[in-house]
Amino acid sequence: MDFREFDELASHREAACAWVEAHVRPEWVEEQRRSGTHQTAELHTLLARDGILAADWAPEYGGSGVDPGFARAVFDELGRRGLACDGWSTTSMVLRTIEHVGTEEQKREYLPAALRGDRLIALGYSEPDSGSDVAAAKTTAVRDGDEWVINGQKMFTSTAQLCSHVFVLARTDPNVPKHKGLSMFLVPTDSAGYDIQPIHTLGGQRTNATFYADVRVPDSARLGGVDGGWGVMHVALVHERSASSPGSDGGSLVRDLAAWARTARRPDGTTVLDDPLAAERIGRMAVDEEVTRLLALRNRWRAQKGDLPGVEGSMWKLFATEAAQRHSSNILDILGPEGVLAPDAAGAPAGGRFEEGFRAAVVGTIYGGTSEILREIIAERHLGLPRNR
Amino acid sequence: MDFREFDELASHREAACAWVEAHVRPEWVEEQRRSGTHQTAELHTLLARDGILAADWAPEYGGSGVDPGFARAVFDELGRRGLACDGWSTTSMVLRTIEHVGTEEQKREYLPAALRGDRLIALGYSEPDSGSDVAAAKTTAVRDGDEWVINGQKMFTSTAQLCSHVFVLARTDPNVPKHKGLSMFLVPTDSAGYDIQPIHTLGGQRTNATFYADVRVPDSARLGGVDGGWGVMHVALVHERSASSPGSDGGSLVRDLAAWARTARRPDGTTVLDDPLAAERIGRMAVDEEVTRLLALRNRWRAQKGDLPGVEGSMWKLFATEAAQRHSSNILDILGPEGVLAPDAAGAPAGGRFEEGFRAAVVGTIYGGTSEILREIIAERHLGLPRNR
Amino acid sequence: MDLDFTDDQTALRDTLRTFFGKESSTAAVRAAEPLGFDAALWRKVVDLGLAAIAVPEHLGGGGAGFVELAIAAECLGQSLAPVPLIEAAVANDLLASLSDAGSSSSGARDARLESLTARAVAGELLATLALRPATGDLARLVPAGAVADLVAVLRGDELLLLRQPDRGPATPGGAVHNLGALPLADCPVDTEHALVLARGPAAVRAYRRALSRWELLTGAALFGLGSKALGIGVDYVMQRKAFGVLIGTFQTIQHRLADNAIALDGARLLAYEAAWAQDENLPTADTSATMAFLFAAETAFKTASEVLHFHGGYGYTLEYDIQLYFRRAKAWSLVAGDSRAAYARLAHHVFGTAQAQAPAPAPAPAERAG
Amino acid sequence: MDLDFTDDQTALRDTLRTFFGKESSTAAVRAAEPLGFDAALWRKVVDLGLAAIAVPEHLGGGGAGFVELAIAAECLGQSLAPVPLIEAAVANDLLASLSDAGSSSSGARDARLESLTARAVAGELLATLALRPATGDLARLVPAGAVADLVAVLRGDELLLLRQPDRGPATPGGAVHNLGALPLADCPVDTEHALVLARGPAAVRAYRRALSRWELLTGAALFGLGSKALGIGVDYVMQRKAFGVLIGTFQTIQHRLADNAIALDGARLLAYEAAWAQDENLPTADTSATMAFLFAAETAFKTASEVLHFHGGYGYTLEYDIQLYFRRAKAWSLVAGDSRAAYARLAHHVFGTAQAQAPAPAPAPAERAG
Repeated sequence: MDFREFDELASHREAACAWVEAHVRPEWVEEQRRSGTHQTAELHTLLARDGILAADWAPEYGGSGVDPGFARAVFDELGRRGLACDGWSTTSMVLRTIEHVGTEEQKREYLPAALRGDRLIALGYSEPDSGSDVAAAKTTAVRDGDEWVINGQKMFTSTAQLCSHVFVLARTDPNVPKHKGLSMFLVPTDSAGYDIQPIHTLGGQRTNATFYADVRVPDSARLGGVDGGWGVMHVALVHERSASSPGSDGGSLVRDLAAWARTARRPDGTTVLDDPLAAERIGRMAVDEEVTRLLALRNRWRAQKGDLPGVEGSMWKLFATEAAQRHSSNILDILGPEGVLAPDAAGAPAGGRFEEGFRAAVVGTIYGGTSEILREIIAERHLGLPRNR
Repeated sequence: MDFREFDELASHREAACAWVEAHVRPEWVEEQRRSGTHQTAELHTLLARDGILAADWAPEYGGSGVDPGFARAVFDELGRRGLACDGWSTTSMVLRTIEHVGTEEQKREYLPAALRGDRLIALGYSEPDSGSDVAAAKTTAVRDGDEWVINGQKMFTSTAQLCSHVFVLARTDPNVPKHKGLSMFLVPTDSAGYDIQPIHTLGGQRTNATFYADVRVPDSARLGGVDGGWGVMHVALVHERSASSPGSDGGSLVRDLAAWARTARRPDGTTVLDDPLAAERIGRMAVDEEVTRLLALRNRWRAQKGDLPGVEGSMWKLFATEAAQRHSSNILDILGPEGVLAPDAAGAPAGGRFEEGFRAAVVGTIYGGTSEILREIIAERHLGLPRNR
Repeated sequence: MDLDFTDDQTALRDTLRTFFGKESSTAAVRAAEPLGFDAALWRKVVDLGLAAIAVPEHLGGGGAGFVELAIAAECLGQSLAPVPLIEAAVANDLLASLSDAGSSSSGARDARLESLTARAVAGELLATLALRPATGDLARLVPAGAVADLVAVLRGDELLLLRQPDRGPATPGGAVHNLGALPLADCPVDTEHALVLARGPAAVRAYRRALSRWELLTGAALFGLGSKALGIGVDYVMQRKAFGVLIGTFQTIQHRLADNAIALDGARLLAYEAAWAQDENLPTADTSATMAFLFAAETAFKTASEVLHFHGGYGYTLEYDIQLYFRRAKAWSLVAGDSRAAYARLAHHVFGTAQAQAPAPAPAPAERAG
Repeated sequence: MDLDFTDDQTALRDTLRTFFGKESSTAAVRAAEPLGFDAALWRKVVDLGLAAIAVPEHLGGGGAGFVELAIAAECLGQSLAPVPLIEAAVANDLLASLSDAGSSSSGARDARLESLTARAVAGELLATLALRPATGDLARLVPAGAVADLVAVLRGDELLLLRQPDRGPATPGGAVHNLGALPLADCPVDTEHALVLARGPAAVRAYRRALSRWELLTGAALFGLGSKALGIGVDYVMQRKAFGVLIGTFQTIQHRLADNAIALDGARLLAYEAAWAQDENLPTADTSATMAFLFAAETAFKTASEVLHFHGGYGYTLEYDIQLYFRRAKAWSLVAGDSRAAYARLAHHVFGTAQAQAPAPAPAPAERAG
């Protein structure tokens, strides 16, 4: 057994820091917070230019040969500094899906362009009437010669305002059981009939509703077989639920809290960490974070061996997001009254990062499969319990 | 609003203590623990002799005119001293049910005798294959002239080893939906064909399996209408789930823990209660206990107004038993290694009462309706959510 | 024993539920963000006499009690009404009792206190209470501090009344943006111009009693908040479908809503017991208040969190109302500090020795590290 | 990174799973109650060399490491084997390392220590470790104290080895009846006849390291216990029907079992990471061990409790096996003290300043009040 993380990460940390120092502008963090758009175009261009986006890809599709460890270290470091790359996250999930199920033409069309930074792809699964029950999608795609005509609405199409494409789940056969009549399409956002409306969230992020009125795409925009969309989306979901690397959540709130608790002093001169009631919770959070890290490590190890960590990915996602909610709430309690202060309030601990984290943690147990759906997956596939619907 | 408990209880406390001092022998507690039979015949005789059993009943059925407040105070005081009267608890539930649904003859047959101490009645609902789904009972009662012939097996017929009767749920019509073909019978335990086997439990109590092989009872042993057993049992269950009086659980483990924590000293001379990590849990438990007390108070208030506190009773039972499980576990943690010591181990805190309480608390969420059944009742009847089976 | 409201109390509840339901729609609640104060609604609340309902009649108040105030707080909580009714009521009660005690017992009437009390009770001035003793020359994060004319605060063993000439309902100031959209502000303690309300043990006692009353009323408000959140949840799961059925048929949703329903009933009983105990002047009144507050806080937050979760992605959008409840469930309780420490103090009050029961004001805040 | 066992480790696990499954049936576990010690099984465990598997070969041990010991502990936990393998392994490791250090570095060989170590490693003597420093002349509630010949205990800043001539596997004594059916006993500290293993900081360091190793192995055992309890639960809900369906179809049961399954996977990863960290001598080894222990303890207890509950009334009977797991899940962890205090100490070790990381042995027990 060997629980050592990729050694590359440690050895690349210094280089990654240097890259980030050299290229990242601090005001991007504020801009992401202000706009709610957790993707910065200039940063993306730089990541593409230096081959960081393309680090872990085969050369024939645009792979840069940059060390994947360095690339991970860069994203890790960006996360630590509060810079998200949400648009790239969804894009890379879709790229991995294209790699798995796409045609050679599709790989050549999408992969190199995306790795060059010229494509961003948003996820278009959820609809107003279908979230967890994503297979109940009502958006339709009807074949018309060599084209498909798409009609419907998608919800929570995050970062779509910056994307070149939406990865749309659409019904191509209404006359079969719901899972069997779906197909996936890569819909360009400059298509006629496509529209977008912003949705603002509790965590401060902006997401979108996207609308499809007789949007026409060529058959080559279809990823995977006709009516084979459920399987294709499953591949993408597995990538979503296991797309973890340490610090990719923007760093550890618990570590930040501990730093605060180690130095913040009570009137009697003791530190907050000296308060057993604070320390006990911090200790508990540290254990949860280690479990989260190990479950993520297992996903990466599985991926390294060439497996798709389906059940394990669900376990990680469920544990990590529920722990994050417990932690973000406990953290505010430990902070006391100052815990309520928002990022733009004077005197907010850690610049309001905890208050913001508390609001943002809410969505963790919803996006990419609710906790309930994940428990069902684990009950059925891991424990062999009977399907209960 | 007035949250004052029956004033009688306070004013009767002294008299109740005096009665208990005068009559109760300390070795009964040890005897109940050793035997697992939580009912003491000599005590029962005394309670009957002094009219305490019959305190809250109409004179025509044997009511003694003794002040119900005094009677409650006596049971409360017995509980505080660790003496249970489980056989009388089930008996009084059944007596209340007889009062609600029995014929005048049945009232005259069972009530005075029971209030004189000459009858104890065990509950015979559960079966090997039906616990929560009690309506699935397979025990049958077939009419034969003016008699019924009962065949089957009951599980968890607690205190039956001391009882004159078992209150048996039996199927009288197998050809209708399960709830609609049940009837209730008072089966004498000296009937031919009746048998009993002890079952030993984690909490140290003895319960029983009881067996019915062609047991014959007269039609007058039937309580409520033919095939009307479900409604009759519902009345009894409501009484079970709301049969609360303060301290009737044998006193407050939390109060005992607090007493321990106030005096037990750490090596540095501070008390355990000075440990914030202990105090925090004790404070939390104190709140839970107050909620439990108030939910019980509400049941009594409802009963006082003549209502059957159905949903409220379920709420109390669910909250009280789940809180007791949390508490009994937390208490052991606070005690530390000494928490594992059993009642007969030297140096066990409070004579092992906490360790025993931990084991005994387990059954709370099972008997008289599992927590899951109670949540369903609350979801459907209180919140109006749809039936989910 | 009588767990029912009196007829008058029932009428009050019906009136206030209608009033707040109408005047404090969620649209109005949103419109009052981020300050969290609706001046027009506050005027109406004052005109109804709610902030002085528990002040004795001879001091210009309504002569009712804390059960009536708890009813008002519950209705406020249900509608998230952006008015500092609880703070004002507690501060008015504190001023009235000190003013009354001064004029009746010592005979040494303090005309300034009497005048300020009269104006606060009449609704001309908005008074509030700092929930933590002042540190240095600052009372940190005072509820309603951004809109109050008067702030009662403990400093050392002096209970002070600060006049905030630069602030008040008409001229809010110093507000800090916060999770709960509460009109919190730091209030400078200008000891030269402050009125000393009491000194020594009497000051600490009066302050602690006021804190208890704030706790019980906030407990009632959090119960109201939680009960409304539960109602929103029940409505939502009875209309939203997934997998072809109402999500309200799913066992896990049913069970969690049922748990919340029980806890809310417990929170309600605790809050009204605490209010009754205040009105009856029972020795348990303070511990009852703390219990009511802590249990309601946990229950409201758990209920609002779970109901938000049952909304799926919609729960995360600002467009749906549940986020308004979720944020306040956390913030309303947090302004009084870490609940864990409060539970530990409670254990000492309920079970501790006399020594451990010595007055211990709520802990002062940790200084920020940087 | 390689999260798989080596082939040898896999073979060891298969062997031990079979061994303990066969030799420690639940009938055998019951038969060993209340003492909690099966002398015949202990003999077999000794003959397999398990208690000395991590002791260097040149001292007569197996020359393997803590990953192998963790495998043994996991299998022991699954079968609730009534043998003090963990205590003996930790004590043997402690004796071996001190004996080795003595003979190699100072040159001043302690013949008595060497002899006792050799006999313990050979399985002639059963050694154990007191989990708390001695108070006065007593080591309280020592695991395996009722059946051990040798007890290592910290007293002040001396690490002592006690010889218990009146006790041992063949002549158990002083056992106190307890929840987990563990052979616990109070062990008198006879300083005159005790062997001083180490003094000063070195003693505290050695003791703490031994405690950490006990924690990690007990964590592995608790993971084994929990995983077996989960298996019992899955089997039960797949055969028991209620309301006409398998209870394993109920959503709440599925979800709770799923949560336990995840936590158990986490507990497993933590335990083996901690074992690996010990073998690699990493600076994080001690905090890893504490994490593994605490998380496994909570997970095992939660799993066993819930599975017991899913058994309905049968879960409460002594006849069903789940109660065996439930009782031990609580007791195995509790002998090391209140987990809350351990979490607080952990926070200091992980996040504290160097000052806060000064050695702080586990807290001594509260004296009983009466």
